[in-house]
Amino acid sequence: MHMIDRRPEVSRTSPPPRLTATGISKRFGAVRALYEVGLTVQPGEIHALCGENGSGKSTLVKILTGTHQPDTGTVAIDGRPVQISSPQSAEANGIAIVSQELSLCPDLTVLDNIWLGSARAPLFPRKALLARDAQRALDMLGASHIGLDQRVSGLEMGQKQLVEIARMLVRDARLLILDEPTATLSDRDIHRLFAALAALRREGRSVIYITHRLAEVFELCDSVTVLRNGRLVAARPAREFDRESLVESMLGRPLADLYPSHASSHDAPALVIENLRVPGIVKAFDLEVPRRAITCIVGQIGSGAPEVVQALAGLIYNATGSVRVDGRRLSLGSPQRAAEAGIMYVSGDRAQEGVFLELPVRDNLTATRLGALSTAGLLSPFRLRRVARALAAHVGLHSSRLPSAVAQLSGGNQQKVAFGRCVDNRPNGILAMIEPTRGVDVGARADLYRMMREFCESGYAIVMTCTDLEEVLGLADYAVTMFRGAQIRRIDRAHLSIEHLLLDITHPEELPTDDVRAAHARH
Amino acid sequence: QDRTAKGKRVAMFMGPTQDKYLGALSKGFETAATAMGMSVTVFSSPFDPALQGQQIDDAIAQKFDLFVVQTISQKAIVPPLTRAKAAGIPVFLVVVPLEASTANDALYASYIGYDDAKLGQLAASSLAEALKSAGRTQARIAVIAGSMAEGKAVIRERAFREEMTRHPGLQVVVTEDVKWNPVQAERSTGQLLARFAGQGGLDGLYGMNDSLANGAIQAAEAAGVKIGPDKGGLIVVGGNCQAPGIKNIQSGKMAATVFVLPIEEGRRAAETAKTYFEGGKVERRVFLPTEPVTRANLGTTAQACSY
Amino acid sequence: MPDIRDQQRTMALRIPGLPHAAVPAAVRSVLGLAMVAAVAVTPGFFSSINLLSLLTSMSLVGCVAVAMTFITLSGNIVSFSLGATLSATTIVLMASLDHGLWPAVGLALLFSMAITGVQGWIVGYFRANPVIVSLAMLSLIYGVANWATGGRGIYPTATELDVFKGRVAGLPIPLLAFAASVLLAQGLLSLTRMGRHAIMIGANERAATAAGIDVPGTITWVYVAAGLFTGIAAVLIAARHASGDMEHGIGLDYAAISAVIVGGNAIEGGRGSALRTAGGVLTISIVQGVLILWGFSTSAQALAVGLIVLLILLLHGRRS
Amino acid sequence: MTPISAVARPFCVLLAVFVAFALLDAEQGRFLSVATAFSVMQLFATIGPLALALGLVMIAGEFDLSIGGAMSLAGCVAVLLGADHPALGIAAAVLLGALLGAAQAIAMVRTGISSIGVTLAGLLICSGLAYMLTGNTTIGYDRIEVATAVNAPILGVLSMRSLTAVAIFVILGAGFAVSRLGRDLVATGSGRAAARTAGVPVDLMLIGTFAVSGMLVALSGSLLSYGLAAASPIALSDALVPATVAAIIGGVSLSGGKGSPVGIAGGALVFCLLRSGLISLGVKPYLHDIAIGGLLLTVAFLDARGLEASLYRLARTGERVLGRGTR
Ligand SMILES: Nc1ncnc2c1ncn2[C@@H]1O[C@H](COP(=O)(O)OP(=O)(O)OP(=O)(O)O)[C@@H](O)[C@H]1O
Ligand SMILES: Nc1ncnc2c1ncn2[C@@H]1O[C@H](COP(=O)(O)OP(=O)(O)OP(=O)(O)O)[C@@H](O)[C@H]1O
Ligand SMILES: [Mg+2]
Ligand SMILES: [Mg+2]
Repeated sequence: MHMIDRRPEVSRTSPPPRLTATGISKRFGAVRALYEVGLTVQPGEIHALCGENGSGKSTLVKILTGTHQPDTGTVAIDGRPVQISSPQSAEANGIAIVSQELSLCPDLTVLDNIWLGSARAPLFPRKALLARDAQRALDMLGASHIGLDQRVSGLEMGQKQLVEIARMLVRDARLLILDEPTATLSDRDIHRLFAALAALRREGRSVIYITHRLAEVFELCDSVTVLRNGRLVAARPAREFDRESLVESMLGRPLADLYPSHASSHDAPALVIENLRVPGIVKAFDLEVPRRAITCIVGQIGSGAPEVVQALAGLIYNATGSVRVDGRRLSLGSPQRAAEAGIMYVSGDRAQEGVFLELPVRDNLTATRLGALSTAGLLSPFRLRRVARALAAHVGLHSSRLPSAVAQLSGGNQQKVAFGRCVDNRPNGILAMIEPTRGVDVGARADLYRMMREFCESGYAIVMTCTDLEEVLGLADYAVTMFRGAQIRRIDRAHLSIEHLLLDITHPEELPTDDVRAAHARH
Repeated sequence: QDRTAKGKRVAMFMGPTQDKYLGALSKGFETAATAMGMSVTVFSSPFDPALQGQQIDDAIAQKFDLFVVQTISQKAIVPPLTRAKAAGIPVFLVVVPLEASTANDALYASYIGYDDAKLGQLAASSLAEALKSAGRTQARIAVIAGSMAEGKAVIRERAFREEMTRHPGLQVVVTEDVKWNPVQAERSTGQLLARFAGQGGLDGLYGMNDSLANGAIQAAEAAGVKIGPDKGGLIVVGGNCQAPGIKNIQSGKMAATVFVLPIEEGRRAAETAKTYFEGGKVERRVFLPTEPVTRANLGTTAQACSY
Repeated sequence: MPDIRDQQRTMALRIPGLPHAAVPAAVRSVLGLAMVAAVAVTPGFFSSINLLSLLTSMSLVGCVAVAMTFITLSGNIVSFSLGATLSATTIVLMASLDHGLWPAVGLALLFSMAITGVQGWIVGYFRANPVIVSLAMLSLIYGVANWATGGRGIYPTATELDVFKGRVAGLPIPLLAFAASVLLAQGLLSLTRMGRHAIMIGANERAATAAGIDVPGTITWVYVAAGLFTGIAAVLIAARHASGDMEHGIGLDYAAISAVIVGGNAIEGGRGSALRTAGGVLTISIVQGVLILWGFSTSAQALAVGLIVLLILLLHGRRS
Repeated sequence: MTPISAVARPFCVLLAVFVAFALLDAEQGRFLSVATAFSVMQLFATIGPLALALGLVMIAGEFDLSIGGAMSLAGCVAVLLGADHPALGIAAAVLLGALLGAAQAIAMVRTGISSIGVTLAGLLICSGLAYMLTGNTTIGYDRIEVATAVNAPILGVLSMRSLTAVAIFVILGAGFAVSRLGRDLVATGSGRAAARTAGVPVDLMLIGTFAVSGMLVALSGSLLSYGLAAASPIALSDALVPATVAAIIGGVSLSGGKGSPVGIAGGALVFCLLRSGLISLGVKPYLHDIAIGGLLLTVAFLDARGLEASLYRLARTGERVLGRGTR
């Protein structure tokens, strides 16, 4: 996809490894997150860290950056053993991280955020000096359009990620860690990021790169370490892997079929959207969503795709337009009315708006249907229990999990809970989803895809946003592309191709000739 | 100087006027003083000495002719009163006087109000009498007091205890500070009853005003303690002759209360102010007459008391 | 308050050699035993006088604590205006006694529910900060009450309210009212749709919104429920003191919050129950009772309650 | 780092309140006088540091219920220990304040429990200690000359007490604006976990903030006690509501990450001007409560998260109703 030059082969004998971590173990209560894991990163290499959700990737890098303390194990930087007791001491050792959970403070400016927490910023800083370095870092990422005095709360998701990466650059770290940095980046920004990382590699810096997008591993990385269930399963140069072998070593088994087969016949539209508008973002959006099919709205950050789905779910108070569910008009702006009309919302952002982490699985599963399950506002605990058990079975959760808090489940299982509470609410519901597989590993994804297909077969309509084009290709019956709030076109399954999608969502005719366009032209 | 009260501006500084006593007092003063041609501004503060000091400072700057002050804190009022004196503004105190000392006496022209020592003493003698007529020669007595940090409650309590020393066999065993709050009075009394139950129980109780006494009675009834002169019963006296007190005396739940009349206190303060403005001599302490209120004289006092 | 979810530090106290999750249970058992022991060696604790007065005074605070539980559980932390609401309600009750006992009680409860309901409406529909709204209401209630009553309490001579002072089957009516309130509250919280929605909102408001739960309506309802239980406390207190007075509710807010915390409810909301609050109320009362029987002054009680609150907080830590 | 508009708001309100009072006063000279200015500054001397103490804690995303208790405890300590050397009394009180604040913050960061709970415990413990320390009586401070000195007018409108408050604001305001700490504080309140990952020593920031806040409260409490020549276990002055009102008008948000000392100074001035203004106009006391409550409610509305959505819905409903009416 992107044209990045490979690191020239250098002899590995001369300098000591940039990072040597050995025998790292870490428990969280009963969970053994890491068991005797080792990791070696050479100077001037980009090192991929792969593994399913919950395999311990984030835990490992959080140990390297002082957020967690290991139970056992040692860390050496450039051959020198070090103790990393805090984020500050990580910085002192030349380690910087862009963590999976963004770590920007919305109330501060870009400049302040870039220097936030840096030991290199003096107690009484001189703004001009800081601004110079910060600007240089942004320029390097091709993000000069982000103003240093802008407040971070006003930035888009992708811009935030770039600020985060810029923060890492100004710290002048020798070991940079990026934990799923591309999950929210637009294609163009990913390209810039890759270019920047390549430049850093040329300077002899090392990068640990965590991603679930396997294509990136092969495109960018020099070597790969694979974790599974907190254990080290492989550490080899990237060229010794191919897609299948990498997936297999992550899962511990070959991946049969990630995507289920497509729907054969589609019904009349369940949802008719006309002239949907969200002030400031979405301009005149029209769509017919057929029953028994999966419709993907595809667009990059800022395209307005998630806003369309949120508006359907009633979460955007000032959305306007005409939406009909099975012919009945739905007035927008109220999640309850949307729910009553049968539109169920599933978000990939589980912790924030997906599930109730502290409540038991049982309560989560019944959360959206208390109205239906109550008589004159009164509930029967037995009935709730019964319904929860049935729902758990429906989405493939073991009933022994019902009393435990959702926080104790893996990401994939949490997403099943989020599914479970939406389905079956009415026989012919509509699932409105945003990135339903965000942060879900390959194994659990297959389950979710299969489940979505089953729902469709039983009469549901699914409308979802998705930024992973491979997923769109594998899953969608129809795709709608969006660019900067405008709808580009609707494509049906037969005409779907990555190239078309890419072209649409980056809309090259509106862009000046830049390297993104050049990159696309080569496809 | 024109020797007339007409047109004089008086500032009155009170605690929270939603308090029944303070409300009646300030109303009494305002009505009387206005009728005499003075103009009255009432500053009220929620038992906040700092705010009261501030109010006095503001009023000094506005050059009032006279201050009438209910001191919220007898100690914290000294600096503001010193400033008032420096500004030449005369001060009348109501509700509670400053502790007697040459330095303090110089700070105010007159105290108009009841003598809390007398009130405490009358409560004690009424209680003693009630106990004796119930045949109790040995008695344990509790005091449910207003705020004991300083002020009226302290004076009353001291006088109450002193009077009780004159009655051998009657012993004040405990004072609970409930900060004039009847709900707290109920809770504390309940706890006291339990605490002394093992030692033969309490015989007498002095609630510093009738609301506190009433709270105490509620606690006793809730705990199954008898009220009244019968054997084992708790004999209660109150103070300030308030509506609940009169009701309790009528129903035999209280032996006595002590007569005070805030409206009268306000009126007398206004009269004294008039005298002062007209150049007459003003007593340093104008004590209003008081007497115990029992069933015997309820007929003559009940009407006045239900403020 | 910000959602400062912090995955690393969940459990507060650590005891070497004890598994993480067992610490609260262990400490709680030790505390329970200590309390039983203290009660056992305290002379006079089981005297009927002590028990009756302890249970009665506990019940009055208890109803307010139950009210506070609704607010805390639904994620609205605390309301500092329940005491003032209670006071104002006693005044309304007393002022309307002329219309007969039950109409007056009904009116008082409606009044109390309306006052807190307005608060809930502002918090729910506008998503205004609950603590600030409660402070604003506190000032407004005092201001308006003083204006409306001319700054005076109300002391009618009527005796109708005395029915709330008696006993039924040897048990004081306040205790029965408290017990009924706890049961009713627990029923509302766990057996009604609104109650469960309230807990979900407390656990994660955004998720609740996304799930199509009527967040504003539920929060309004939560405050109305809080008003109901505050109103019940107001009726009991007004009956006992035969007066309506803005002083009656002073200090009750803090006592209620203390009870909610000591009961082990999560102050951030989403976890807890009315039963827990009842436990908290009972614990505090017992400790106070023991202290008094040993002759400690009332000021020592404040210190003791402070220390218990701290201990319980340390024990439970943040959301686990 | 704080947008100008947020800082400007309290000062706009200040101007509005000032103009309103000046008009109400209608040239009777009750409000527009040096004496009122002095009075405002005297109140500011008490409320200002309290508001700043609470405000800093709120910027860090926490709350402090204990300020009233800590204030009266500090006053008692200062008066008890400062009989011979007033400075010694203040130093002891301030030290105690710092320790109390730090201890509460340590309890929070070590266990991750919320500040409302911890500071509620702190409040109860402080007032319990104050009662024990004083034996439940108001203690007088015999050195009337000190009382006079701390409140004596300087340049007409200031006093030693208010100058101290102003100095505190200048020092902390400047420190907040130019040093890294201000940003770290905002970050601590704005996104705790994010700040921690970014390398901000969040726990230290919290402990430091609570310690500084405790010092401010103690300083305000002990100077107030000296000025009144008394200390009492019952707080000498209502603290929590005024401090909250001042901080919130000053642009601090209860959800943290917003506000600055300059804004808080503005908010405190609004509160003091309002209260002194109402006193000087001789307005009935219940109107003070209503004014404060109304102001607080207004700010609560303005800062409400759902205000925009509610107004939008209201407008839509209005449109529909009107539209039907004309049809
Ligand atoms: N703070 C924590 N407390 C308890 N368990 C934790 C904590 N952090 C991680 N875990 C658990 O440790 C295991 C490893 O988690 P980790 O976050 O390292 O996985 P990951 O490989 O980064 O997954 P993902 O791809 O979803 O980001 C999981 O079972 C996770 O639930
Ligand atoms: N964040 C967390 N905090 C505490 N415990 C966790 C956390 N995440 C996972 N666990 C625990 O880690 C273990 C593994 O969890 P996970 O849900 O990943 O299991 P799993 O192997 O994927 O199960 P399943 O076969 O049902 O998919 C469980 O015991 C779970 O309770
Ligand atoms: Mg991870
Ligand atoms: Mg799993």
